[in-house]
Amino acid sequence: MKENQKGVLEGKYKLSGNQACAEGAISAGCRFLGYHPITPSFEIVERYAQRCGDVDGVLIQMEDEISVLAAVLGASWTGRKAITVTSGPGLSLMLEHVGLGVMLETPCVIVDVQRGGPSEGLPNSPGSGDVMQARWGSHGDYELIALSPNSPQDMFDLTIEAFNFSEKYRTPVLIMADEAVGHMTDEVVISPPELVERKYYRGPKEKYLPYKWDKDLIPPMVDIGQGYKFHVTGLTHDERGYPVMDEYCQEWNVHRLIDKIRLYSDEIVRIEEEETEDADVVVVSYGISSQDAQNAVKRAREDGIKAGSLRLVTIWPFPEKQVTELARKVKTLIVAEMNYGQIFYEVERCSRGSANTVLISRQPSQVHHHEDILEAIKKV
Amino acid sequence: MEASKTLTIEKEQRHPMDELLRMDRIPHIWCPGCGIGAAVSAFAAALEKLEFDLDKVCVVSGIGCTGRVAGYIKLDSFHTTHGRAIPFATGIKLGNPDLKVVVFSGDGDLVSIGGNHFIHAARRNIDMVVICVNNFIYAMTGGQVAPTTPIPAYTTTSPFGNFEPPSNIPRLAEAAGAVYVARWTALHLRRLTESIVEAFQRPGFSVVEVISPCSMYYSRINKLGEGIDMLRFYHDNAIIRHGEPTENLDIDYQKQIIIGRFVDRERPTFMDSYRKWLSGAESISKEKVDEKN
Amino acid sequence: MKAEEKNTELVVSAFHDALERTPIEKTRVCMVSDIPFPPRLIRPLGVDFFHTTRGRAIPFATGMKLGNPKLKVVVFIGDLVTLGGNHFVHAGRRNMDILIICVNDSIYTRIAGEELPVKLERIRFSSYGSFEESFNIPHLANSCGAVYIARWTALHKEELSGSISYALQKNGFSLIDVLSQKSDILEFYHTNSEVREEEDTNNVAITEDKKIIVGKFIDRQRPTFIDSYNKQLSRVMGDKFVKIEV
Amino acid sequence: MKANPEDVFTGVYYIDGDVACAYGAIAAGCKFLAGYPITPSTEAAEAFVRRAPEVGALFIQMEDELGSIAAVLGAAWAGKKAMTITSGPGFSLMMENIGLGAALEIPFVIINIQRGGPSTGVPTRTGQADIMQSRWGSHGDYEVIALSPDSPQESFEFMIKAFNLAERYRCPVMLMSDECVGHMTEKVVIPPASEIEIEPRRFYKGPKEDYIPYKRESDLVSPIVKAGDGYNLYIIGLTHDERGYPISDEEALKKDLDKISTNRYLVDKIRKNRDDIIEVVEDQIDGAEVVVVSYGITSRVALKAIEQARSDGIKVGSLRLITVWPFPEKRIEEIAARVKGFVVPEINYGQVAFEVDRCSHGEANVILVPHGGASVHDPKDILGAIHRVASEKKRYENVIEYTTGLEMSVFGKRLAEIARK
Repeated sequence: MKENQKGVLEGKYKLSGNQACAEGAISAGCRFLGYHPITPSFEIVERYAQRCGDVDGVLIQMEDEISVLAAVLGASWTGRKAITVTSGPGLSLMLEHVGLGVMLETPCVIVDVQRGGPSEGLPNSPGSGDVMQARWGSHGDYELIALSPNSPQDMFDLTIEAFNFSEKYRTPVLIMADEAVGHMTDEVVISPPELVERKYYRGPKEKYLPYKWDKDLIPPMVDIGQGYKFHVTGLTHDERGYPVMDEYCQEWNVHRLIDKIRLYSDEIVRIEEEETEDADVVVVSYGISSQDAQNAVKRAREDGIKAGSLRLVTIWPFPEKQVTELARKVKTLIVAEMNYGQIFYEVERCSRGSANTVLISRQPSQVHHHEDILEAIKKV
Repeated sequence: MEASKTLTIEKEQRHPMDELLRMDRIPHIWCPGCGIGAAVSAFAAALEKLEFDLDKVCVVSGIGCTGRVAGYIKLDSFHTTHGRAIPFATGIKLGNPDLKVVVFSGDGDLVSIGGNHFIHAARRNIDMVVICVNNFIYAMTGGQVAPTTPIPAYTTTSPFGNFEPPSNIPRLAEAAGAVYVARWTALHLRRLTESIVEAFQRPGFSVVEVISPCSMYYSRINKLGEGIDMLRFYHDNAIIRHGEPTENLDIDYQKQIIIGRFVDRERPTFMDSYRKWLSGAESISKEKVDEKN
Repeated sequence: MKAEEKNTELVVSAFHDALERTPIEKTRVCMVSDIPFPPRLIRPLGVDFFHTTRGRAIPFATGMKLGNPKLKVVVFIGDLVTLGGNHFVHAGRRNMDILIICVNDSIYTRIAGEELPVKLERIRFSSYGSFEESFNIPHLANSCGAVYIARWTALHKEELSGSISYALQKNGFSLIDVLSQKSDILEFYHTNSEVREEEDTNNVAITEDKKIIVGKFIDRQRPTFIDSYNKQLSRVMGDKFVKIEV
Repeated sequence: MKANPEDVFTGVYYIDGDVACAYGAIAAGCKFLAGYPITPSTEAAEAFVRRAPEVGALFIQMEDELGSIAAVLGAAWAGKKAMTITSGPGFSLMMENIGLGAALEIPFVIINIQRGGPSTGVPTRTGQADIMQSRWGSHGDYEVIALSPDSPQESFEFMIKAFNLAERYRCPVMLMSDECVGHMTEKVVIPPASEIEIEPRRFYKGPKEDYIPYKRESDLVSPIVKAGDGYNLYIIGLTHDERGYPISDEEALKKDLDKISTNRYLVDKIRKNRDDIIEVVEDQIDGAEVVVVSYGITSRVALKAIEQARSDGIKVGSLRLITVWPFPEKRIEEIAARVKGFVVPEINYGQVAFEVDRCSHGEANVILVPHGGASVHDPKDILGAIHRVASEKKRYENVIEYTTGLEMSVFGKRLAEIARK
């Protein structure tokens, strides 16, 4: 891989979540950032801009979010790790190219610092209204990976994790942060990261087929300008990358795109369980809400209630097995999220009727209050 | 001795284009009488002239008939989403500035849905060559009105004749800041080839418009005959005027078409100004970060 | 993009004066914008106000005008040539009958050899990232066929409201490029500007070496979208065609 | 209110689904179409533009899909019934402004003639993979209504239904057709205007000065006015209160957004009126041991499998979704308690199937019969799935993906087995 560790920081720093994300990208070897300014994600760009001189990074402000993601995909094919940062409205504009990224199997990372929605919503308030969009936003059927940080340190670690996933599975990876995490300042430990290198094709040039996948369902990649003279297209394609318009090719192509994530969900999924062993009621949460959930659980335990907390670090692929198993053990699952029910539906589905599910849809004003969760716990 | 002999024979048998085309995908999808093939061969001829390292040349196309070009040219080639060929190519160019990037697409793709990217890439003066095949219509989707359709040409979505003034691609390119702008027809192959060569040699955003017959939709719906008749029409009505002010380049329905090289100037490319800015920008070294704590 | 940041009050008040001095029913005027103007600014105007997504004000206005051709649609737009560039170019080509007031918050640190006396944080991220050349908006508008093009700073109060009032009564795609920034920056623009009527739009790019050229650059006639629509269809369909009344 | 006779091309036609959509829209009183060419939806726009001038309707081909949808929103505020027509990729581009439409509670209709995806996919062949996107595609919380026709005749009828629902609930309504239905040519009967019910726009009747843009009536929907009628409207895409005034972030952080903003209503006005909106077609549900849940073109393919299964002696019921969104949760719940399981064939790798699984609360098995698109199912696969559910003893942990003949013919064995190696 081209990335060099020149200019990469090490040690403890006081950073906001957004700055930590930029540092994470730099540590992960990301050397291309495309963006279009949008609150509340902008500090990531500022930080990267101040640092890209040190690390020979490329930074470009495109005319809109549509072109941003297109440029990021292009850059990724030149062998650079590439990232873009945005918020809800920007993500809505990027959707078409999320699809292209999936179809071309292009590694890249998209950071969505979520704000209140819908439409322009509340630019400077946190929200979790885009988590279903992250999974279903682009047309056609596809699977991708989405992670949800809940602290600046997490923002740093998960950014690196995201790059590793995107290289390993050749797919766009989303980081579904929110305004609260992005603007929260805390101490961040920057240590030399474990990086997954891009899987390059090693065989003879003339034999290279862009989409001839190995047993692990992931095809090896090459960079532009190496003389492979390959062709890739957003149309449904065969292993040569040439368009073929029939259901056999479509099945060959898309079914694998889906399965290359679904079949590896066990390796991808990461959750944090706290005191769930003997719990009657467990609070399921992610992102900023998970901090309050964990506090609420502690308080509940003090009051002698058998409460536990399940934090989803990976949102997509959804931790189905884990939730199903948990549901069997407990009476009630409380889902705390900052929207009117999105992940809640997934939890409801996976609990398969063996535990009843309760939704607390929270408001920006309640971000740092865990009483409401506590109440809910007490109620059940 | 034997070897060299067979080699020479192969040389004779080999068509000069074979190197540059994906022969395993021929026959192509373009209709008889279409001008895109001509544009492609001009492009190939230009590449041969330029003697580039072909490994370092990369073609990006959008969607549409011309969008399929990327699929037939044997270089690193990308067939992207509708209208987004230019930003995709921008990413490639910035990701690896040693590459020569070509955007090969149609009028609808570049000027209609891709119009914003077109003017902004020109403003930034990203170093790339844009070859825009203009056939006055959306052919891939079956002949809808395009922003280049002359008044009052008939199309399937202007069944009562088009009434929207067509856009003037060279003028738009110039106003937005392109450094090299030329227009030829599918008939003027030699000059077109020269223009593509020049476009490659200019650092910056170069646009070459290729007026092309659409025998299947544009000329059929408007009863203008076969592709060959369109070429004949170009022959009789195309006037070469180098350096013509771009505001005079509007194309009226079946009237004269002014072709030639209109703009050829110098501006700092995006990469130039970016490097300048980077060297000037005060970046946070580690110490500074520590101070921040 | 916050409305306050750009000192938009001046532009809106100029629009207010224009409305006052123009013989036009206020209720027929619709204001479409991608800038979230606060109600306190808009209410006194007595017009309908619509805030859209970034850069999409022009197509929104296009639909509104075609939905009810009797309306006079005025677009206040900040993202004219960033997200909205394509819509701008094509609305101009169609000569859609709307008036664009470009609330232009670009920051120019050097004009006519003079340095901007104001210290700015984040200067690097002013509209396009500082190292990129910005558009010559009047020239771009001219190249895509606008029928009326003028530029003023928000401090040219009289001229600005005069321009707006004139454009309100003109049919076709009109553009007024208004330099609007925090008052101190605006002051600098104003003192370093120079009025040149009918100037060739080729020369009005804002560069480091010359003063900001303001004034009315273009004023011409072209059939609007609806005119050409009516003309063409009645020519082809005859009396079967239901004309669009303006 | 009855349809305007001039808008209804009464008669018997032999047309395809796209054209039927256009005629349906015109009959419903649609006077504005902004579109952009995209296979396979273009025929609808072509049909509309050919008839538009006769009925005083207007078509504009915008520069891109973003422009189209924005123009539609503008035209709707100007008082016209407006719509746009597109397919997958265009649909993705429209998402941001669909969110705006939902937030401003603008009545408008989007026709999505689905094709094989993702990305450019197979433009000329069918697919059903935009179903979840139609519900979740834009950022933030909102609810929409989505209908799914299975024939040209229904394409015509559902267009009228779509416009009526849009006007009734002031929300985006989507007609999720697909390439098969869109390009399928069949007999379409267009009834006389007197037989077509049209929901008029809910215009505000009271005195001008008392008008409050988002003041709800009993059904949580607020009446609307036209731009340019002197109401001095203030409409903003930011989170707003009843008056339409923006709510500052500071306020949002202090107060309870549910109470001060309209956000809550964007979802509630649909969820609370669910029962009036939801429509399903049921067949022999009572006493059935297996129920096939299908929508769009797939429901027609499923018919054959269902007949076959019945002649094999299995009690099969059929539940066809007319409204895919809002989803008929209650009904599925009731049925789940009584049957062995559901078979859900759809031309994607599991979207509605997961919804069915959710609503059955582990009480019934759910087998998904997937299909990548570019063609429709082989009824054999659906039949096989029905047999499997009927004979199933154990309870599944999750939605089971049926291994179709297509998968076997392409991969030789299940993709999962290949990957496990």
